[in-house]
Amino acid sequence: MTIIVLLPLLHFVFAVLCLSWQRGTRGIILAALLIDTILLGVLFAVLDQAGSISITLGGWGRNVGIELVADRTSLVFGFLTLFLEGSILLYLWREHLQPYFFMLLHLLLGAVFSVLFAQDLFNIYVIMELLTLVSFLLVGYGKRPQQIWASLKYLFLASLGMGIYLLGVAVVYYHAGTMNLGLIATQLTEQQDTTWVLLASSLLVTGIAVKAGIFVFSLWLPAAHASASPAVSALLSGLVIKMGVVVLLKLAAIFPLSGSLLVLGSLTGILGIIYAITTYELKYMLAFCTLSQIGYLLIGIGTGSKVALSGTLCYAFAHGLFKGLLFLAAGSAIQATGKKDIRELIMERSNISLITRAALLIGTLGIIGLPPFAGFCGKALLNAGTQSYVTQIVLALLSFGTVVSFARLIPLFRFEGGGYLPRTKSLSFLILALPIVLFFPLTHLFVPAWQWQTSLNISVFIKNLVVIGMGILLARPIANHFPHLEKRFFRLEEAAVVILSGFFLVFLLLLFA
Amino acid sequence: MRYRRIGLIVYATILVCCFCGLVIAFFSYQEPTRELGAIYLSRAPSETGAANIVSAIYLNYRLYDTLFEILIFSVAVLGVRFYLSDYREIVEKIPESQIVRTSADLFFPPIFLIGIYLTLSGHLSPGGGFSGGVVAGTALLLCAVALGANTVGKRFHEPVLRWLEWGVLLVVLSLPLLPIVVGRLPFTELLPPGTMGKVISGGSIPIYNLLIGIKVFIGTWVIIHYFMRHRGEV
Amino acid sequence: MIVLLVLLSLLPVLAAFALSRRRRFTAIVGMGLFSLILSAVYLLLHAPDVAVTEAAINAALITFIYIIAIRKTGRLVVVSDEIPGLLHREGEQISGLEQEILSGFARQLGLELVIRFLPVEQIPRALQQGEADIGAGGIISEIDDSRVLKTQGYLPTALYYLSRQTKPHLKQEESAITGFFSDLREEFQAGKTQACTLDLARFVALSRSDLSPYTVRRLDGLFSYIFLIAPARERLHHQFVSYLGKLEEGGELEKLTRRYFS
Amino acid sequence: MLMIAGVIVSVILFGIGLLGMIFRRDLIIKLLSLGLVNGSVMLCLVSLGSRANGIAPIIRGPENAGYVNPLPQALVLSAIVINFAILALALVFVMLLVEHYHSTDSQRIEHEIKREREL
Repeated sequence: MTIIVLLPLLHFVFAVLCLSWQRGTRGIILAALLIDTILLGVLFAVLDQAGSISITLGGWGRNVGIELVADRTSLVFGFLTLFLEGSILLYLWREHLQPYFFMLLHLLLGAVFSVLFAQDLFNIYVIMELLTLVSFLLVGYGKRPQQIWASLKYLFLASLGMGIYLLGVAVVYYHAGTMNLGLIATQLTEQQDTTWVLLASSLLVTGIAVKAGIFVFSLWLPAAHASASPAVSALLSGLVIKMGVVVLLKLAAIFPLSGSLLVLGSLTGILGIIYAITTYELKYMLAFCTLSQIGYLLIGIGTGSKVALSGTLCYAFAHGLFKGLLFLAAGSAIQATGKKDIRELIMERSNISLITRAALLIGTLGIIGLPPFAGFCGKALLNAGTQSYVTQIVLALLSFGTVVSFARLIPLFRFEGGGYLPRTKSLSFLILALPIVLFFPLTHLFVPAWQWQTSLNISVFIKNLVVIGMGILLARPIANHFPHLEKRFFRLEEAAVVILSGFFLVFLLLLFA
Repeated sequence: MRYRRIGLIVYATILVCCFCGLVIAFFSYQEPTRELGAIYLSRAPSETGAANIVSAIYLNYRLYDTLFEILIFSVAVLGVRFYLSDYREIVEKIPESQIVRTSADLFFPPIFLIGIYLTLSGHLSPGGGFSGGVVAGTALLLCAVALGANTVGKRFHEPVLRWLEWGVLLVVLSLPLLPIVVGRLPFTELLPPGTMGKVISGGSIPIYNLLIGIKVFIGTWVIIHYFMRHRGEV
Repeated sequence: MIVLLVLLSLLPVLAAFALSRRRRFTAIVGMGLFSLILSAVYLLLHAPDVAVTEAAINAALITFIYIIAIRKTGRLVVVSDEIPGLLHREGEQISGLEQEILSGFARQLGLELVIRFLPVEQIPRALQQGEADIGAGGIISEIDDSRVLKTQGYLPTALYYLSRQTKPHLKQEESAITGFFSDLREEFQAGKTQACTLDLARFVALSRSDLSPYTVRRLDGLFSYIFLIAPARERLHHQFVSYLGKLEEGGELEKLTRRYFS
Repeated sequence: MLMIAGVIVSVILFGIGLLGMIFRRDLIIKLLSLGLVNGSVMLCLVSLGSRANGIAPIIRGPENAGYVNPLPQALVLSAIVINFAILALALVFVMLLVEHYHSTDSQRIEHEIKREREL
């Protein structure tokens, strides 16, 4: 049971070591990777038998101490963290970065691991603030003015969000008398008058949504993820954003959020994909795509059936892998050519290494959900988990939009030319590409077999293939005739106003649900 | 353009007012449940031995939160150092008036002592590592204003300061893991609580207070020093 | 109890006051005071630990680093457009009539002169925000902006209206001078500009290029060049006005003018 | 009564901070407003734990009544330090921005960045 304390704390210790023992940075990286693998392996073995384990720190009771809980969700995200960590550290192996950077990286990983096990509302607040600050510093690491502004905007909005979240914690503590999620759930069943849940849950959801990459709330995301360095973008998009989703998962388990999460999910999915279709800057396109893919996860959480929750986990895992791969590959493609625009990248494709383009191709196949790649598994489960037709139509629309926005990359994949790529980077692509290709066998570790039997049938295959085919056919006409979209909301003041409006949206959704 | 701006102003004002009204209206102002607070108040003196219950919660029951908080503080210090280190430096002007120097000489010892007192008596009376460290740092701030930040900075050996800072952080992070060596769960209290109200009591709370105090004192000094040396023109 | 309620009701007033100040310094000190009162409130709410921490961190430390970060040590910040003759770059150096006047003034006050270039229409805004102390660069006395302080005219000038059409007619809104002069000159050379109003210095600088497609009309009225002063710097305004007056009386202004506009 | 006053005042402060964040274009004042937003939530937490005629939660004698709730105070201690870290780091970033754009006006910076991206 000490594992769930060790995983985060050892990373913090490594972080400090990175800074004080500068020559041994690489040794520390390898040691951290090794220890993570071992600990996660042990955790997997333990959870396989026990289902979930919990520990209350200091040996105090659940009410006075801080409880940590590990279950299937934390395991899945833990393995995602491991894959991304390995890949990113290899990607950065040859780059000359200061020990400061690696310290931040380890702090980020430690914070991520502690979110997975957190079970206390205030504890979540503190961890999320650490996560905010570390990713803020990582985005601004290059000290370019655009990065600085993007990260400052991120800090402003994220800590406004956390302020709203803390207000929600205050409301919960005042009415339920505790901050432990499990105890709140028992309080909710005992109390008669639970009107306060409306206010509390809308405050909590608004606060977390700012960090979770939901369209109305996280308007800082495109600039921050697009202007950061490739490795940082991969981490932020693949991992940090998911932590907000993990917290939403935990909240949805006790508060009645399903209806509002469904609406928010459809909203962020569709708006995100519309912006992705009209954006030609590769990294911006990927960032908008992240916003839309969060929609899948929210719809899965909102549906709430067992199959849909498995689908959410599956898709979150898959999205972390392929979005990480796409950002890393896009970063090295942009580095090789010096161009950011998709159209210009296609013109200069002969300068981009073949391996980079292959990685982009695998990431694209993953994200559009071609069977048997990673995206398909998650989509199939989500599809089987939802009963309502509206949700299924929304899901199909999302897939279609994703295909349309990624179809523009197709000319990039022609087999010709090719520049140089360091071997460590190819290896780092491989670490992420391999699980994307072999995703289906991998999912058997955490998705029970009966769920696959209910969700995999011939119609899902056909549906997916039809959507992909239509998307590729219609990509050009749609992209050419799309109207110009308003970009003003992405400015600081407007984004803050939009967050407030989002709060009312959530409130009204909860009120009428 | 102008109408858009006015529209935004009106819309945002209405939103903020509605937000405040909603929060105020939906609070049900019944007598709150004080159960948890009462539990802490009755259990903490015997279990932790600290007279200051806030300290007992902060450094014992909810120590895990505090670790994150210390990390956040360290990240802030680190960030200030990293991002300001190649920011343009300014030539310092040291005030020539004797009054400033005399008052710095006069006030430095008592404020510094207050800081130390707050740090060490955190388990008995209000205070603790964070406030004590910052108060002691503020005493140095007075000196820095009177004598110039670089003059004061020369008295500290920078590498030693850095090692101390990170060494202390390392100790604070690994102390909760120490019980594993003895074969118990992490974060378990190993020291006896002692008699409540005595100087040596409260288990490991005074140790944490001292370590945090040192860490925060150094951190505060680094922040002050860097801000004074690379003064902005915002 | 009553003390507590009074302090509590004081908090929003103080916060609103502090955050609505135009000067950053006042806002920061106001928020420092706010934190001090807040820590008193904490003390009265029986939270001494929180009170001590709040006073040490928010009232003292944050206020201090913010004040340090905004402190301008002995700088006179001028925002200006780049106008040949009045204020322009020559390699690394900045020279011109206004530069001479301003550097003399800065020397008198013992300040370091810092010049930044901004388009004309943004100058009042920069002054109002407290980002700069003085606005310069061929500003006409006709400027209609009540948000900033003005000096007296130091040099008479004239306004010219240039138009591609044969019969120039003047609309009120076309009389404003906007943008960077360098941009304007490029547009003129590319032949993009249809019509615009220019003051004497700009007109002289432009007349080196080909103005033949334009008809030129001199506008009626007496105009002169002035400086703008930030609204928060009333004392500086007073000093600058008297400095200009002294220059004019001593005949130095005339000497300077002759050096640049013979 | 005390608690209600505290909650209402803190929510009003929250609103003032929000307005400051939205309407003041100066980044420094935006930061101060952000500090106010976070600070107001802390006031809310502390006043939730308060009670009339309470005693500070520092045990002096054997009697065990009338102490105010210590838990919110312990939470607020963490929150204050977090707030400090955010404000200090954001200030450093604002200084870096000013070094480049010579302005703390958020809209002007946004405008400049848009122009840079289009180039």
